[in-house]
Amino acid sequence: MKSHVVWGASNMAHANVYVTLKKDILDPQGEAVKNALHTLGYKNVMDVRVGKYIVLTLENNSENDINAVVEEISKKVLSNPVIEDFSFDIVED
Amino acid sequence: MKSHVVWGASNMAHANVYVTLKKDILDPQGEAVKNALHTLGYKNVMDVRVGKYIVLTLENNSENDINAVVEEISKKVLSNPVIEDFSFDIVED
Amino acid sequence: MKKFGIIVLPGSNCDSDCFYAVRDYLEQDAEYVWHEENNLDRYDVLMIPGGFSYGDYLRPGALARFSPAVQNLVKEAEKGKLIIGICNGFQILTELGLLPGALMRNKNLKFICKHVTLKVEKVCAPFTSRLRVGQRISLPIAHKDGNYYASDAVLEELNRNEQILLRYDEDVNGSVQGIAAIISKEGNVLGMMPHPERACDSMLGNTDGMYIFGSVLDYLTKRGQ
Amino acid sequence: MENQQSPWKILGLTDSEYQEIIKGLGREPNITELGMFSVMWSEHCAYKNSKPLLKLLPSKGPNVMQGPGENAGVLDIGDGLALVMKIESHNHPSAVEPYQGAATGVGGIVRDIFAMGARPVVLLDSLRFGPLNTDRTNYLFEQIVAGISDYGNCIGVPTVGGETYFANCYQRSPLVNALCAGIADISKLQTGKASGIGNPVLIVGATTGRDGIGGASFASQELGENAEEKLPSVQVGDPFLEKLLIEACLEAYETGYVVAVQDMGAAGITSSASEMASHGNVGMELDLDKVPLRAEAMTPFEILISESQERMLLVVEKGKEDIVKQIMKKWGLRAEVMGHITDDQMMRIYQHGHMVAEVPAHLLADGAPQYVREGVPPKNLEQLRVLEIPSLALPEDFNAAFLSVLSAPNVASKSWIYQQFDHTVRTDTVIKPGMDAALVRIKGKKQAVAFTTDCNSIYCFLDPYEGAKDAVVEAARNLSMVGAVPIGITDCLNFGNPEDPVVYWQMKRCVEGIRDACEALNIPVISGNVSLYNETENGPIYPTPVIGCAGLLEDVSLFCTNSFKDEGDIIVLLGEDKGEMGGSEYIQQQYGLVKGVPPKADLAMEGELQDCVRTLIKSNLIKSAHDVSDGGLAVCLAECAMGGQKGFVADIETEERSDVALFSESQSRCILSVEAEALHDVLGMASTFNIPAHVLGSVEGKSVVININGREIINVPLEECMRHYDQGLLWSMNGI
Ligand SMILES: Nc1ncnc2c1ncn2[C@@H]1O[C@H](COP(=O)(O)OP(=O)(O)O)[C@@H](O)[C@H]1O
Ligand SMILES: [Mg+2]
Repeated sequence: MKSHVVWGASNMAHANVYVTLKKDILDPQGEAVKNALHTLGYKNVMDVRVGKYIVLTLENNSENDINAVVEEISKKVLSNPVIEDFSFDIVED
Repeated sequence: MKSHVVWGASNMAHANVYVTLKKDILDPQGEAVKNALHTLGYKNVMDVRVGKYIVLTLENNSENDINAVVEEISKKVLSNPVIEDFSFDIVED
Repeated sequence: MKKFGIIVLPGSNCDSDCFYAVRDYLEQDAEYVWHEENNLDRYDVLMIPGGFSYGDYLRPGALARFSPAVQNLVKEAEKGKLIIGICNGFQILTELGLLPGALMRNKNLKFICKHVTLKVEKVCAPFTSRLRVGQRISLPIAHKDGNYYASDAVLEELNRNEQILLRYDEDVNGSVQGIAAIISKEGNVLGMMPHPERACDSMLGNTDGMYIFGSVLDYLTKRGQ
Repeated sequence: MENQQSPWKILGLTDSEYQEIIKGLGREPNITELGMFSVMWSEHCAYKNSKPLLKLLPSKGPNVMQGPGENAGVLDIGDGLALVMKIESHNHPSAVEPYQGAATGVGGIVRDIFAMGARPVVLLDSLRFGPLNTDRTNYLFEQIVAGISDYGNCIGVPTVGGETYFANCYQRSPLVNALCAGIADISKLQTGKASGIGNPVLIVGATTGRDGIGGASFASQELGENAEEKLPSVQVGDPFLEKLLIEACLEAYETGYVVAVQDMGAAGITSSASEMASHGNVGMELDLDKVPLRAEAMTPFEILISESQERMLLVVEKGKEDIVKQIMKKWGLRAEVMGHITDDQMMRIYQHGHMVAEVPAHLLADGAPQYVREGVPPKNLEQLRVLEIPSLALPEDFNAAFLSVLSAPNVASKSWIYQQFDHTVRTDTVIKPGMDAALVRIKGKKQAVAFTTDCNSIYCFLDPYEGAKDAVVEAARNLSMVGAVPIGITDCLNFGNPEDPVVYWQMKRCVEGIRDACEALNIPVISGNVSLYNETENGPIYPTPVIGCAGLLEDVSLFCTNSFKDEGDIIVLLGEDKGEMGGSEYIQQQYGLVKGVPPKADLAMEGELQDCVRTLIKSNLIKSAHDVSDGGLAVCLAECAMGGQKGFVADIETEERSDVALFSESQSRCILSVEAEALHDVLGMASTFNIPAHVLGSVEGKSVVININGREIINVPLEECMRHYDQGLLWSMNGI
């Protein structure tokens, strides 16, 4: 974690959040893509799952633990725990 | 690249494809999410972009160069080159 | 006169349809409730109408659930007040956790606007007392994300507690067990994908929606006595 | 730079247009000014090639409150209410990015309607594609439908109708025309005429980015080497923002402080600001620093012509801007004062404290030169119009021939499309898609309004004059079939390159056809749109003058639909077959030909027929009415039967070949169903109007049965008909 610095490009961070449907939930969109791929001749595609890829740009200051913030946002807003899982990684500039 | 082996878990590969809107293209969804996050008090979120995260499970056999296949699929089917970019990585089991 | 509060969220678009259904066909008081409203005391019934609150961005209902009025609705629900979520309203109630499960993209991935036949599964005081078990009614649907999902455990519970009110006669959108409408365990919160408010006027060719609204009125009137 | 062309040419202006600009300004324009002229003097904004033709169209009538010239046309529909209507094309954007192109097409036309002070209440869409079952066409088709669906559904405006055709010429030039209509209190109507010296100008809604800037010709100059990557970025629609904008603007009008409004469409700020100033005979000073931007380092030129969606320009009473801003804020929208009205009719644009452009508003908005061109008919026209019916072999199996017409994508049910459109939201849709016209009530009022769009472009290809006439009479007829009186037209003229004399000739003849039909039927044209240059190296599209028509039904309880109602009802044909097979669906399906002389509408007879049907509906004498159009009498009868899930037996007496009797597409005909007791009165009414009437048979059984001169020619179970009609579109998509 960086210490608090003055605004500038250097104290921005990016969080890549990946939201996926839970494993045992049918994914109609993935199914449709898979069928389309088979029709196009890509027979070796066995499964397709479509999820979300969300990129957050955050101001990275010492007041917040950026990991905790992203975790909270992902859990509360970006995913629905009934049907989805999430994971994320953080890239600091 | 592995050589052709008999069917089994070991010759499956996963491709993670990330599809994002091109930089200059408006992302209304990302905007709305950003505004919601601000309302919820996450003021340090400066930008949000929402893209797709697609996981392909492929049978990995020597006949196909898996990198080339995933590249082709991403370009032709999973993304719309007029407004989207993509990238991917491949995880072999 | 009973007072129905209709919550207006940014992007709601069936708010006025609900308003007219209550005012002109049920002949009760209808009032719009702005999404920033904190006091929901004065309403006998609260409705979350259909539409695309916050554009349905991220997931339908995902952003709407944080609105002050919607947050306050949770407290009202806990007090036993009648809550009705229609279409987007149903989606919001599941996102909120007031109703179990989730509404996913329709199986055919497309928006579907048509009349569907529904089978009455359970007759209960606040919402379906004017119907008979097994009766078929017809209501319009208009949604892209009406594919109801719940885990096996939750489904088992829904069935055991008789929380499923309506099922689709045919598989229209992929909903598990054909579920079209459910109530909360306590029985005062209703979520349904079909639109009863679009089926109250004979000029539009269908008045089956009045079964639902009429049942609500019967309940409120009886309780008021 | 290898391109040594002059800057105005690169921007699409001719040498003589450039000279006009110099003359108007009294000096050479700077690059920003030149850019502004290039967009404002483009065909799209200035109608350079079409204005002289459009002047031919009748635009006056007792109900017309606003003809062409404003954001949309306005009709008085009684009881203090106005109907506001306009159609617009989004063909080129949809060809590049079908989903966003179609979506933003819907967004744009909706803004035109609420800019007039009306609440948008219906959408219709008129679509043209190449034949299905190529990857590209299926993709365009699905994406365009999805784009309309997602945008229209989200904003809560029901899509109640439209039309969809498939032909080779649209393969790479699909057409997407969207029509929107709204209802306003007459006292609340808004205008686009800026007024009030010193009044502030507000920009409201979305931020401004580099969306839809300039087109490729500009890019090649400005952007240099990496031009490929930096091609104009696609406009992306945000229907959620549009919904907020509708509600916020309507609420702002209620204050009475909004002096003028205009949506920002093509050519962005340049166009809305200069048109508002020019129409109001005032000037404007605008400060680009006040425009909320979304992209970095935007030049004045880019800000001025950006086509970012979901933005409006409002002129507000001085001192009241905070009240209006407050309303916008309540709806979560940004509103910034970006300038004010001046008294000298000049547009002055500032950035960073410097004036970057200074041009007369009139010159910019209304000063473009107009071109009257010479047209010539295509050389092969006479040859195309030859169709020797006797030389064509009769089908061996009439049932099969009939089913193949019924399942042809141009005829088959469009439910696959309109089920994706919310057509029941707002709870006013009395007649839903699938009938001749949609009917929409107005809560609390007795009257209702009906809508349709029509154009058979094959007819227009074979005879632009008659084809355009047919489009007008068919649109009017569709309204009459539900009981409504046609009261106004909005037209969308889709053509190829007007500099091609053949295309110009097609345009001219089409406009003349519309004019004559409108005059005969007494329907004014109150608004419209022109889309030219719809062509690829394979040539231009068929001339496609889409007619959107609105009708008024005085008493909403007296409407009629097209489906047979009860067993035993008598089937009556009004009108006369003239055996016109040119351009017909049957000739295309059975023989693969696009040939012949298309149906020629008898305008006097058409007017009488429509009047007759409306009177019958009003007098409650008939149970159903459906006009004969694509697919001819056989398809018309089958549609009545399928709609009501009732079979029928019909007998046709004719001297024509059987296939001609079944499938000819002669105009001015319709099928009625009538209770036996009412038959006498119905026939009497027909003769009062001088309309030929034939009793064909009765509603009975579960099959479609058509006898010709006593011999059974068609006998198909209703279920089989429905399977073909309902699945036809899907079968085509899947190559079945
Ligand atoms: N793209 C579309 N969107 C909505 N409705 C459509 C569309 N295409 C066709 N329809 C509907 O399908 C029905 C049949 O259309 P059409 O064959 O053009 O009718 P008609 O021959 O009476 O003009 C109409 O009710 C029309 O509104
Ligand atoms: Mg018709």
